Amino acid sequence: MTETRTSVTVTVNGRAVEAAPGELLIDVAERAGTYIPRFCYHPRMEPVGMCRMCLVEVEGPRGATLQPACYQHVNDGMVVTTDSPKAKKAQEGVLEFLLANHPLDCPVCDKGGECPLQDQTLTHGPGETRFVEEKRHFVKPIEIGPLVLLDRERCIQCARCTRFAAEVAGDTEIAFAGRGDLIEVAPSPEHPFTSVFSGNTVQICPVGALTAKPYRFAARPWDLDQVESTCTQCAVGCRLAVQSSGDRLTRVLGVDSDPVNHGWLCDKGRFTLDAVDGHGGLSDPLDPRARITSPLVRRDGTLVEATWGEALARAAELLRAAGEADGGVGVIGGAALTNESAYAWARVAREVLGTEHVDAQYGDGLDPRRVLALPGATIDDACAARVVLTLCGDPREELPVLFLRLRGALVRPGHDLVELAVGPSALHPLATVSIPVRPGEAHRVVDALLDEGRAPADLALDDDARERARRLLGDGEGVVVVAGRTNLAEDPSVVERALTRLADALPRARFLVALRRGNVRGAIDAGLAPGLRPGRVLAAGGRDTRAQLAALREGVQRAVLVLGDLVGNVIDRPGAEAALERADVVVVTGHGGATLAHADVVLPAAVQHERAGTVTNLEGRVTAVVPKVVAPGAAWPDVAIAAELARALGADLAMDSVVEAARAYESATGYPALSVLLDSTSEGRVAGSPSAPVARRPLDPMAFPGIRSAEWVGLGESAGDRSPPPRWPTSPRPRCPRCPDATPTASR
Amino acid sequence: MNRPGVYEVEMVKNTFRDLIYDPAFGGGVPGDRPVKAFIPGGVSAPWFGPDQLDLPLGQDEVGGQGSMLRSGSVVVLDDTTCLVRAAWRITKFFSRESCGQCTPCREGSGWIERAMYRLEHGGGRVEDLELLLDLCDNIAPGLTWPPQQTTICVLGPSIPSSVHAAIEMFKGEFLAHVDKQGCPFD
Amino acid sequence: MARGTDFFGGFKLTFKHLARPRVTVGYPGEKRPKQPRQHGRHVLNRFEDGMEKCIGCELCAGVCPANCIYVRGLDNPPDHPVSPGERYGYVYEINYLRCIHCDMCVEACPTQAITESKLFEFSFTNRSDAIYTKAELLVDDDGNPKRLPWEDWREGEAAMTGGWMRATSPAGDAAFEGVVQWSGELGYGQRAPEGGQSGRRDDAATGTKSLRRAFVRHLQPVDVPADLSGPRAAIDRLRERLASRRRGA
Amino acid sequence: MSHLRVDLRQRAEELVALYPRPRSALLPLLHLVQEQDGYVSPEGIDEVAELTGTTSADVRGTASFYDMFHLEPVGRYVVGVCTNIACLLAGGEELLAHASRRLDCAVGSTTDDGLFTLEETECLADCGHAPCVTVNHRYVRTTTPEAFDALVDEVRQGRRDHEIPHHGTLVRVRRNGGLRVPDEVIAAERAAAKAARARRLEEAG
Repeated sequence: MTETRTSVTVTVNGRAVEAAPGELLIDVAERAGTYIPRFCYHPRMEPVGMCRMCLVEVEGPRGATLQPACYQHVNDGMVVTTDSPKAKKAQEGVLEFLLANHPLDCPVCDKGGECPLQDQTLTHGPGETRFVEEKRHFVKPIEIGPLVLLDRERCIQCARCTRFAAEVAGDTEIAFAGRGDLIEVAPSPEHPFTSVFSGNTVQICPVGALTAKPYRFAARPWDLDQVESTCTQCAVGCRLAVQSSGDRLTRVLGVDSDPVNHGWLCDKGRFTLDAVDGHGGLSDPLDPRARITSPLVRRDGTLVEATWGEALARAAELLRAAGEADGGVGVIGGAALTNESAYAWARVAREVLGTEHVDAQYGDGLDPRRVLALPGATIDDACAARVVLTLCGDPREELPVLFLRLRGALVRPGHDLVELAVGPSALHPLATVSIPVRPGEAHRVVDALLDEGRAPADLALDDDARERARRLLGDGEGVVVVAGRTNLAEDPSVVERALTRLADALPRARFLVALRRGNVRGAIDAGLAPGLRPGRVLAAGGRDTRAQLAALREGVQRAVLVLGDLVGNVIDRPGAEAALERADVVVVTGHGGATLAHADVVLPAAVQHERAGTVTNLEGRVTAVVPKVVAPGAAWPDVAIAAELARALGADLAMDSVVEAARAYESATGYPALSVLLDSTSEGRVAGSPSAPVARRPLDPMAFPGIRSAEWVGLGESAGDRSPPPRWPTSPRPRCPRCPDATPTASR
Repeated sequence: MNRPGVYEVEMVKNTFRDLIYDPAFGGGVPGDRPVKAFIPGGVSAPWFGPDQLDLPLGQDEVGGQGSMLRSGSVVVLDDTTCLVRAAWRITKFFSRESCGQCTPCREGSGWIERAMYRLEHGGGRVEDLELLLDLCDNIAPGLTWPPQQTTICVLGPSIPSSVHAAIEMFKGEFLAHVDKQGCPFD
Repeated sequence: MARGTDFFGGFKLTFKHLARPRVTVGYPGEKRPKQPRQHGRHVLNRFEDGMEKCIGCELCAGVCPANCIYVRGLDNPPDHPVSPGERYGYVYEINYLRCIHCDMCVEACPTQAITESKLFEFSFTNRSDAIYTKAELLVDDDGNPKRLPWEDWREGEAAMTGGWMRATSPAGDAAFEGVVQWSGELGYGQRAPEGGQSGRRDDAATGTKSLRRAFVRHLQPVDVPADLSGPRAAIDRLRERLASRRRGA
Repeated sequence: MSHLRVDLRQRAEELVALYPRPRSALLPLLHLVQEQDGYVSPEGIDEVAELTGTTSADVRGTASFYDMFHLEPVGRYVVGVCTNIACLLAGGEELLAHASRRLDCAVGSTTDDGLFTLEETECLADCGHAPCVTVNHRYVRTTTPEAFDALVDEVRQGRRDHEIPHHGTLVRVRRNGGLRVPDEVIAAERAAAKAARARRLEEAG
């Protein structure tokens, strides 16, 4: 009997390194400060050992042989030399081979300046080429998809993109075609590369073979400046690096956050930058692509530009007049705001307008009180679960990166998926048991699944599937339920009842509530929900969006403060338009939209990448969002608009900046707003759980091609210096020496 | 060969000379031309010269001399054959058969093929010999036997064997190509 | 007496220099020849077929220590390509209030699109004139620089400029010595080969005097080249001066 | 709507069922597509992808790896001339050049009448009859330019149709009426091959 070892010792360049058994040599060496050059290896994908760049000398029974470090699992007592003459010659040889057919069009290549091939040629390559033959030629970039261009001359055949498509996204829309040195990445000509994850292949391409159409020639890497932030396109909250050239957003890259996105992004999160600059200045306020750059006030039936003072005064006048009647005013929207903005608006509603009719969800969510009552699970919990039960829409459409994470877990043995789905979702091929649910019957199907005895005949439940699902679910141990709206047309109470039943019947199961919208979880926590005050304090029930719209139509409610585009987001659009037509409407929004046709006052707000704050993802993880560019025109951050509107209504929230709002939020409720804002890490902090220090995974320099890639690779004196680039904000505000408990600005 | 074909011979009992000259087997070289070199076991194998004709047909015997018998297909090159051309054609075969998965084989075979083509067709330089050997060394480090490899599979170290053998055995012929800026056999 | 000696002694230096050749010139009517490596205002070159050489790669902007260059690239329109290849310089601006004429942009340029002329005498009356755009920097169809109203162009200032780095910069290779840098192209690319790091130089080919030759009178005796010292050299100088006078007349 | 003919589609489905994983049937299915269309057509690729549960890009990538699959339309007869080392020594290159002149088409292209496609191939494993020539992957044992000319004439006149079917045709499939070749057929073929070899050895003494 051999004892299972928990750690092995490997000698890398004469230094002993502790490692876990089965770890890859390339990772172990990197942790020990020895960077082994690589192209095909990516820490989030299975190694293939194709590019042979990581050849190192490994002592073996037949003497030292060259082995690819990315394909070599460490054993105890392994002796490795990465810089012997033989290893160096092999690395130089491979680089020379790679460069033989690689065109020298670095000056026009989007990757030039942040290119791993350039960097590693400098650090590990030969000085000069000996290749005098004609290089391989292909037609210069071909469009392989709506967002991705392929330059086959530059391809070094590392298969990162094809492996991503097959292994991670699970959709082989691109594959290698041909043989030998004419091998090329190719989609089928009739079926272009339209995956919703196509942008990731551009990011992980170690050369400029795959380039993104929106970023093509937009900037050179050395004039980019970047911040690390969080995506608010959906509730997954992927960490990303936002890059701009001057004050113009140019590119978004995924940051490898271990608990959340593993470095991946969906194309929606990656390529929606042009929404921020308003598609080059569209001016029609009803066009949802246009940016609102100035306050607007309706005069004689048309919206005209006004000053902030005029607009705030008019808004205050309308809201005050309506607020004097009981239940005469309400707030709808805000699921895309930061936690601080949501908190500020929740306080404006409760303390200044005196209303409980507050709802961040546009009627497409679930009852927040029930959601918060369920035992929560993180994305990691769902991926580690024995059984995942899905009762939600198609995750690839609604929460794309959650789909990637779940898929990555479910393809491994020991994970089962029980799917309750209205239609076949992208996860369907991985389902162990798939139970079809007709819209409106989710609660009945769950009941039938869990009840003893025969299932009602009209559900047409397959007895065998039901039996297998029951066996898999057991008492809920190791089960994570991914719960969301299966269908937006049905009443949310259907899903809520199903969830309640599941929680009762599976006491040990945990729930990952897959609400869709950007920061909906943070908005609920901050009190932008009927019946919930900031910090999840239960209150007397207010009206949700549907009830408010009905009250507006009936004239019970007179005015509404809309945060965002209500008409464009609500399911019952004619109903919403009819309601807004009768009401006084104040809209706070960064973008145009159909709601503005009914607005009396429009207050322009900053949008994502223009505002600071924190956001909370669907698992309750609080991370920081960081501004990169200045909001256009007269747009303000929501926190400032809320504070000024409160002031116009005669109240002082004492929250004139994001930091003050975060401080107020955290001190009032204990929510980790300020602490995350001032000390933002990639992983953030899950609200309500103790903050454990998370080991920061070294970012793959090639998965994260920043402008400092040379330092990441380790050039010259900076070799081994792996400190990440500084992030905003770098330090807390200086405290006033005379008043130790307050910052200088707090007394203002 | 006068009688090319497939023959069953007992291992070790016969020699290459028997195989090539015995009327029951190869039946000699057409025109009774002298053997300049022969490939003992398929195009992956390093070449042998006439002095190894009396080597017995056995795995160990051939292996001990730095080549192999593997597929057992013996190719005889007589004195009318341009060795550069023969080696180039073998490299071209490997270049076309490389699957393209790993770099040294994919790019190395193509590079060596093009350099050999250039040498054969009159663009050769003296430094090309050193270059070719170094490229071979980058695919099969040390150019040892049995070969080491930087590639995933053993197609990689098969590429250099003929080029290496040709340069080692017939350097003069390569230099003649360089001097003449073309093939002296044309 | 001593006073008288002092009085005339004071003119000693004056009289001594009266006999010496004049070193000043009547600027601005008369100008000294500019050195071959004079760094002046930039030009953007074209190929003979009229295509622009600039590909908008921004390497010049990246290397500029004064941050005075702003470049933006764009996709070449397929039916009317501006430059060969995929990308061309869509915006190209140099702010001459910031430019220090270090020529690092010329060295960085991978296509030899930007070179420098010898023109350094240009003054502006407003700041926007100091920011040269692509329209002003680009050479015309004959390869000659555009002459702006505030620029003082003289004969020869448009010839033989830029592009010396290949042979002489630290990264340059002595193997480039005596090799024509580039030719057959419009604009400033055409120039004679030049000596390089080895110290050899060919004045006949470059058409200019070396610095040492031009300022020989101001050198310490030990620094004067052997062929420029002694009575023979003095006679040569006299001949040369007479010849130039005759030419002037 | 299936692109494959009804009978081929049925065979394809049988074939997919033969393997534990449908993807394993990819290469045989590509042969079926080539049998129907004469080359691996885009429509055929889509159908194979659907049958094997993969994507068109994957199928196309696999098909493009192998020389015996043609992704572009080819002539009715694909003529392959080997120029590898043994054939090279025996005049393979000269034969290829002759073939190119005789057919009046460049190597790698198809004649104007769409009848012949000429290819330079790597070792065809018939070095004993070098230079080795195949037509539609059938050995024709044609080593001299004269014999090649005769072959071309015969093929043009249709006198070789019994042994050289049109490109893509799977002879064994056609002969046995199905993809599942009965064991006794395989045994008989093997026995015949063995007898032929013995005969040759005997003749050689």
